[in-house]
Amino acid sequence: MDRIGPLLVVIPAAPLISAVAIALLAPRLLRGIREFPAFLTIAAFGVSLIASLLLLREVTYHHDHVGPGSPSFERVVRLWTWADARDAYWQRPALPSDDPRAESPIEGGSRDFTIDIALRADALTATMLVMVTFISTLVAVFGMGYMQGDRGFWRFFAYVSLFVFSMTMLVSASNFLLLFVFWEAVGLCSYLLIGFWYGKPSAASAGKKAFLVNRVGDFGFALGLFLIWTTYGTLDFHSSARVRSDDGGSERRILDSLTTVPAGATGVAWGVLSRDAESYRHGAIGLAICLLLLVGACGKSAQFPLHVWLPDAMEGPTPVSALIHAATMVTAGIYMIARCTPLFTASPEAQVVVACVGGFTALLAALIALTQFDLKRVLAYSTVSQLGYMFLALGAGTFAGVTSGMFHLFTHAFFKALLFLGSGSVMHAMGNVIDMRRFGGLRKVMPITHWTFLIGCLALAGLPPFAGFWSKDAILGAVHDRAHALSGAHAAHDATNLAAHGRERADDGGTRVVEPGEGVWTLWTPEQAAGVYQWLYCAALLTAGLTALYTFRAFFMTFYGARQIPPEAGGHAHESPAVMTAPLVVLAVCAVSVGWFLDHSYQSDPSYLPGGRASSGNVLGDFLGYAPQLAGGAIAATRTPGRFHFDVAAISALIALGGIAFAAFLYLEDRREADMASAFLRFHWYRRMLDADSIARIRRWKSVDAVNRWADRLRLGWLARIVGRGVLVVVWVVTVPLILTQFASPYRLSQDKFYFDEIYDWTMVRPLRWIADLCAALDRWVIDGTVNMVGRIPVVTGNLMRSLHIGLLPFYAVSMALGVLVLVLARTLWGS
Amino acid sequence: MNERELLDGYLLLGGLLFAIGLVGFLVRRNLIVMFLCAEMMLQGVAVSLVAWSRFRHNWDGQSMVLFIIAIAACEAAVGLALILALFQRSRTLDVAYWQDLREPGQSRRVDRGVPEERREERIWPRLTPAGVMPREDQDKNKETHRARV
Amino acid sequence: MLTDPRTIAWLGPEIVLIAAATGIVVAGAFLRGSAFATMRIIAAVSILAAGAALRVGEANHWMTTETGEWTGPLVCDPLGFLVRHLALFAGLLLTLMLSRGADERDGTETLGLILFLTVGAMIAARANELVLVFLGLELVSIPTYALLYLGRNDRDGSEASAKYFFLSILSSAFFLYGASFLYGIAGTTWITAPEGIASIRDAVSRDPQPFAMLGLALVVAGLGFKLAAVPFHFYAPDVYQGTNHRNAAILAVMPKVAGLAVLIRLVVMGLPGVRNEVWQLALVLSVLTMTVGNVCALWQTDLRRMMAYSSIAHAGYLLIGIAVGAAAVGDPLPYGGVAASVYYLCVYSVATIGLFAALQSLGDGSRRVDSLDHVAGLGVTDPWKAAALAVFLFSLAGIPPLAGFWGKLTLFTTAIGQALRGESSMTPWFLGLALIAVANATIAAAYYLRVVGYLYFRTPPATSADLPSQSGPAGGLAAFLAAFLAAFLVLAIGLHQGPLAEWADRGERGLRALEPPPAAAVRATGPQHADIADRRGSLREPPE
Amino acid sequence: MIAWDQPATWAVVLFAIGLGLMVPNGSMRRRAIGAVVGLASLACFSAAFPVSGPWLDRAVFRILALIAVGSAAASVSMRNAVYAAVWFAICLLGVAGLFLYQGAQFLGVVTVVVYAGAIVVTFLFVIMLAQPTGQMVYDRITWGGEAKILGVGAGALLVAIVTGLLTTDRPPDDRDRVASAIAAWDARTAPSRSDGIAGAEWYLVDARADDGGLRVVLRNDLPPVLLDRLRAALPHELESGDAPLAAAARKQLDIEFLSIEDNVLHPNHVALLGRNLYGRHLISVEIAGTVLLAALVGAIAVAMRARRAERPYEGEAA
Repeated sequence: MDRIGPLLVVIPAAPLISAVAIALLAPRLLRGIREFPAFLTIAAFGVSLIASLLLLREVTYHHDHVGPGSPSFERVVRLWTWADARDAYWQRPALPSDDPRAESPIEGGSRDFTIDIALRADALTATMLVMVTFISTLVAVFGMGYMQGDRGFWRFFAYVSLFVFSMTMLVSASNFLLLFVFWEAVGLCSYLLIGFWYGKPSAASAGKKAFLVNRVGDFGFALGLFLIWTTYGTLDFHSSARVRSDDGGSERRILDSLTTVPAGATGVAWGVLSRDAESYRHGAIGLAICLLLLVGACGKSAQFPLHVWLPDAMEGPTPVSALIHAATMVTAGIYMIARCTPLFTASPEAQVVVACVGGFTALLAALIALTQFDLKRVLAYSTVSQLGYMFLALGAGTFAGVTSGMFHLFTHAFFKALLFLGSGSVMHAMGNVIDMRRFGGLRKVMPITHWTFLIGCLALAGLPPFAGFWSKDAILGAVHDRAHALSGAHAAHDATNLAAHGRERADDGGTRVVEPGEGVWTLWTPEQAAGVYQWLYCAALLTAGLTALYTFRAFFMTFYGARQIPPEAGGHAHESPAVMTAPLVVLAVCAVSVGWFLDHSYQSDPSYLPGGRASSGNVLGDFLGYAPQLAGGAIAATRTPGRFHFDVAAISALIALGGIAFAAFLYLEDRREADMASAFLRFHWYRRMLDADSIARIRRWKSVDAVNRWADRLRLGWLARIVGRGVLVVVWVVTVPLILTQFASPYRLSQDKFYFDEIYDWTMVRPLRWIADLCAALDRWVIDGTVNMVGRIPVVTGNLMRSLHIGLLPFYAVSMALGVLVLVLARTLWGS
Repeated sequence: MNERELLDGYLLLGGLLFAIGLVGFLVRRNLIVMFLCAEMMLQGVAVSLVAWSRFRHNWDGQSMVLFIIAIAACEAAVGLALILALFQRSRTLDVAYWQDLREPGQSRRVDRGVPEERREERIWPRLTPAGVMPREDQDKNKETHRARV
Repeated sequence: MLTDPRTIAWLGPEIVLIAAATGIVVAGAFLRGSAFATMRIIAAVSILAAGAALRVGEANHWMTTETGEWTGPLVCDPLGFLVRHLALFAGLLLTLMLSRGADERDGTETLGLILFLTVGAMIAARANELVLVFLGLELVSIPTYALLYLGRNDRDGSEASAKYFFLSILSSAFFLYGASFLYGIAGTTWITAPEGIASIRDAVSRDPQPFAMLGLALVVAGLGFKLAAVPFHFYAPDVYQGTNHRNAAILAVMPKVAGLAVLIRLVVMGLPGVRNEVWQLALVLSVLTMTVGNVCALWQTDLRRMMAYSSIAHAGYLLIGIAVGAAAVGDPLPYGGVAASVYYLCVYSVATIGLFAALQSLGDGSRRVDSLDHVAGLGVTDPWKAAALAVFLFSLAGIPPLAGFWGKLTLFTTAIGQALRGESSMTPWFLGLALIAVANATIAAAYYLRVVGYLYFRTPPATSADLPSQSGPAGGLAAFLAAFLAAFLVLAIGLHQGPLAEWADRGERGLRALEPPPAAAVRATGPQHADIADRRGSLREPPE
Repeated sequence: MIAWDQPATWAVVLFAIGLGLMVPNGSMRRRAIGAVVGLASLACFSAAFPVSGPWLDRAVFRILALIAVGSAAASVSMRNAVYAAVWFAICLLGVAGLFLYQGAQFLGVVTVVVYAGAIVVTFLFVIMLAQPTGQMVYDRITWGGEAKILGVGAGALLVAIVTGLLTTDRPPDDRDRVASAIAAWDARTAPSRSDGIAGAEWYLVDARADDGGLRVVLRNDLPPVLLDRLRAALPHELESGDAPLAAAARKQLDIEFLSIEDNVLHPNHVALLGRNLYGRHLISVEIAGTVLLAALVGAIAVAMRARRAERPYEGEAA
């Protein structure tokens, strides 16, 4: 009995049914039963959760029976064929070239455009499904308490159900188009939920912002999909076992819609990510595909250039922030890149870019988070930062990197959801006030929230027994190893490109199969890349410290210090009801335990799994190793026996402790931050800088010295002195202080989010608006005229044609007769 | 007449009948006459078919003519009922009467060059009442009546 | 043939429908007016029974006939199977569309005529013989004349029926005249037949003489009227406008179903000898038709008039597939033109009937929904029906997840495919065809979306007298059911496009199985006569 | 491009002019002129399509054709609908005669009985029912000058096309080649024989060459002696004209006989026609019955609806 097919269907179906039922029934028929949407949603999510766990068990069961010959396990359930356009695309045959990268020229011929509605079950999907359904169940329970009394109660649950449906479909989609469709669907749900209180202007504009910024990413994603299709001729992830028989039809099933394709089925394998010869086309096209996919991932996962929407997305209800904007949807980008590992492995430059984006975003967001006063915003930047960690891990490009990224995704979901729900609890109690300066010392008021929030903070900061520690350590270790491997590898990096490119072997059928090896470096050398990774490693360590600092800053400001409760709380600030605290407790338990429960690398020797592959020491990592895109190909070659990086762990833990200590120093008792900042702005340092002593010190600087010496040599000392002094005065006295104090002081920079919104406003929005104005003018006077003229063609033609319909029957008959005769004449005269 | 000549002649005849019917259909305005002309077109088809049937020594053409006659009868049944209904609604058989449905903005075509209608004094014959013997005084102007009949 | 039980099986659905129609008409004469609801249920049930009979009777055969078994005047092949299903489904929806208030008095006659009409479309869908083709087409036309008059008892209704009747008999005459020439060339009325039995296809292939061109053009003219192809389209706007929604639905679908099937069998598959002429003719007609239909539909305010032009434009799209199919006939590779055309016919029919059904369900005995203003703001006042209307309009416009999108996509891709893979002389023609089709699709979107705009972005008329009533109009419920069925189908086909495409594909392959071996085997200047053995009646009788 | 030296061309032109003058729009004199022109056109047609055979045959054919076409033209040009119907009935009689001339006896009778007897009478009936008092203006004019030109032009164009097709030299096929060979042989050897074939086309039904040889079908009223001679002479005769045909004939020459009486001129004409009708066209007959039923229902429904008082369309203020 194979239960994978039904399970895969049940998981998205339950939330979908819930969403439809709520939308149809709740507003009219069941108006009286307020709780109905919540109960229905929780029940549906519960069903999905149970199905996901059963699916996990099924997949694990199959893993135990994976033979040595086929180290991967996947199961594709094709529900039906959605699009089936015959001969939709005519592929030109690739010309034979000397370029060794053109390993497998694609055969010319017509391509069918076939999109199956197909769901897949493999390790990656199962992991994501469990995570998504688990978090969403808890969030739904929490939301029942949190949204109590809201006018849009049913709407909230309808949206959330729709979101969970879309998200489960997204992670279980089996081709890029389906992925894209639900990628958009979760974006839509996110938009709807950010603007949930659409009457509030900031919420509405935040929704718009999220939508627009995501469009940029989706644009890149879509372009990537187009490129994938023209390159590979399919959008399937992996080799589905669809045999395209000669008569084209016998294989296609019509009536038995629920067709389970066995994993080992033979046939023409033409998936993008499959280990098939033609799939590994890399080089420039591969790099372009990867970068375009990265753009998409950046949009959805709020990475550096496109990270600006996520903090604003906190305008939505807090459970939504926990579910969508912390735990699930924003990890879709991570999931997608992990899913596309074979593509990224084939172009290591793209990996470096991914890592750079991740590392930079992590640091940047952490810096911004240091000074925010909005509790949810701190957490939002923290999310951006942690997502950056995950990108960094994926960018490491090794097996350990990808699995550690997924590991961090998994653990992060728990503790970040916990933190958000905790902040929601605080908000609930504080009467929707979220500014940390307006409340404080709540540890007595809300004890459960306090303790669970503490656990979440410890996990986020990455202190040893908690979940975040293990995954963050795995990431740091992976980046560290990658840097070392690259700097060591350049010796092995042979001058002949081919050796690095891949090994050829003839398989049984005699066809040439390329076993891809290490990807090709063309833009820069591995040692340069090693340097990059080294820097990223340092940045990640620094980020770890900053993470601890801002996390505990928020924690101390909220729960410690003088007790302060805003008037909006209405004087009865109290702990949230059980329906809200229970999810907190469950998540806290997870945040404590999930790390050491899954990661055994510290205690076990490198062992071997069935099939003779090295165990990474991480249960999740080993599990993910069965996913087809991680099980073979180049990524499998980087698989090494897992070891625990005690040195890295120690360093990061110490840094985190330092951060916590600094936060305690600044915020534990009284809030010194404000004093420091005001002192900073009180120009003490500036006055000190302007006194004679410091000017003399400046003059002794070597550069100044050098200028002086050059001037002396040219006998222009007098001039140099005058000019130099003048410049010094201008620079130091006027410009720099002004800039530093007003705009570029580190504090202001951080607090104003490094002016990204303003930069975008000035570099993108306003120029675009100017261009738009220009275009509008141009449009109105030039294009519009032309277009109107073109647009008038149908109208004019229509009027002309319409004037034939005069309503007179004989005229119609004459037209028909003459039409016939023209046809006859045309055929008899021209034809003969 | 050899076969080919026979065929050509009949095809020409069929074409002429079809064409005359077509012309009548196109230029006549009386609905019934238009319908008659359509039947005439079918006659042209029938002549052609019979000629081909003879030329090909094949029965199918003649069978087809039978079907054409049957269908023509069907069309006549429905069509004449329809024409009657139209007449009852409009009190005219003029096809140009029916041009209410047309493209918005188009004007109604009016008749051009309508010839003077001859309004001649007509005296219609009257039949003698049947059944009873007419009395002398019942029909005062018997003479004129008889003269006019 | 009489003794062949398969004949009964093959004609089973038609027999069921004719029996039901006769029964309804006869019973209706005695139960005038009082039994309309019962009669409608009987009609619907008989259509369902016919569907069942279709499956039972043909399921055993259509797989085998895919290999090209010749079955005489009634072809038993997947194409006929699909088109008959379509006709039955259309008949079902039309039966449901009858509004009680308007049709009650002539309800039984109307029901019977609709059933007859369905039979006509089913016969035309599978006739392999000129006489039967003609009879099938007439069986569609003649009930239509009466229905047009019965549908709307006012001046416009009378005018519409007059126009349709006279132009239709004119087109019938053209068709017959053309058929007489085809018969004359071949000496037989079989359209296709296997080797050894004379058929029009063989005769025209052997000797593509000028008479064949004349016959071809006249036949295309007759069928062009059924399809409402330019320049035979003139009746459509006036007649649609002058009749009611149900009759407009009949006109928009049934003649097209019958006409397209006949066009495929008689012109595309039956005249491969003049395939160049056929595809050029179809291509020119296609371009003219879709362009005229679309540009005239712009800025129409009468809904049915707009839909008439829309149906003209869709006839143009259908002809794309015909052109491609004709150009590719005889080629070993199936290029899918015919399949695309049939597929498009299905999605177009469902969406169009659904649209008219939704409109019909909006009005009731005391109201009518004719112009765009009547549906303004419907999204607010009646969201369900507005949504259904929007689904149909989007589908007709070809917006992606709906059925119409796939229809257009397959049509356009087949045209491009033909341009790329056909003979090089065809390339510019078919590329141009595809381009014009795409341009037309954008024009079409303009007027469909305009209606959607009226539905959702206009305020409903202020006075309630102008509002279509919402409280269950008499008979409107069944019409709404029809609209709902159609909307469901449009969505289902859009989301699960495979099976229907597969059917259509199978239909085309079934036709190709009947094709003769490549034309090289036949001498180019062979004798033009039908085979003599057949004529003498001694050697080989066609199976009867 | 237009061959003005051909009588057919003049025939078409005169046809157009004559019909244009005859259709009701003008005075009596114009229509009379039109009739004369039309007659001239028919004369040109008969010149363009000469027929051979005994003069009685030819005369009968010409007279029947004249009746059919002339009365058709008269029917079209009559201002009074009643006259038009009557002329149409006469036209039908002519057509029935033509059918008889072709050997289609049954069709001839059916045309008279069903068409002239039933349909046209129904027409007359309806005309009587529907004719309002007075002379109808619309019957005396057309709906515009251009209408007449377009309509007559369309008809003339159609005739031109048919005529053009009939007079164009068709590329000779096997049958034509064999026929010309027989004719040549006949012409050459006729003086030495007492009996000529007198028109090979008359006897040659079909000839078809394929890989197996040449198969010729003749009508079986040739004298047997002549046949043997023909069989011997045909390959040689073909030699000069068509090499592949001759090769086929040398390979195998089948001469079959076919009696036209076996087919459309069979004594049991009606029986055979019935066999064809109820054999090959059985399903068509059934469907035709259905069409008749549908038409019946439709006609009755329309008539009954028309008899009822006008009821305004749903909701429309009358």
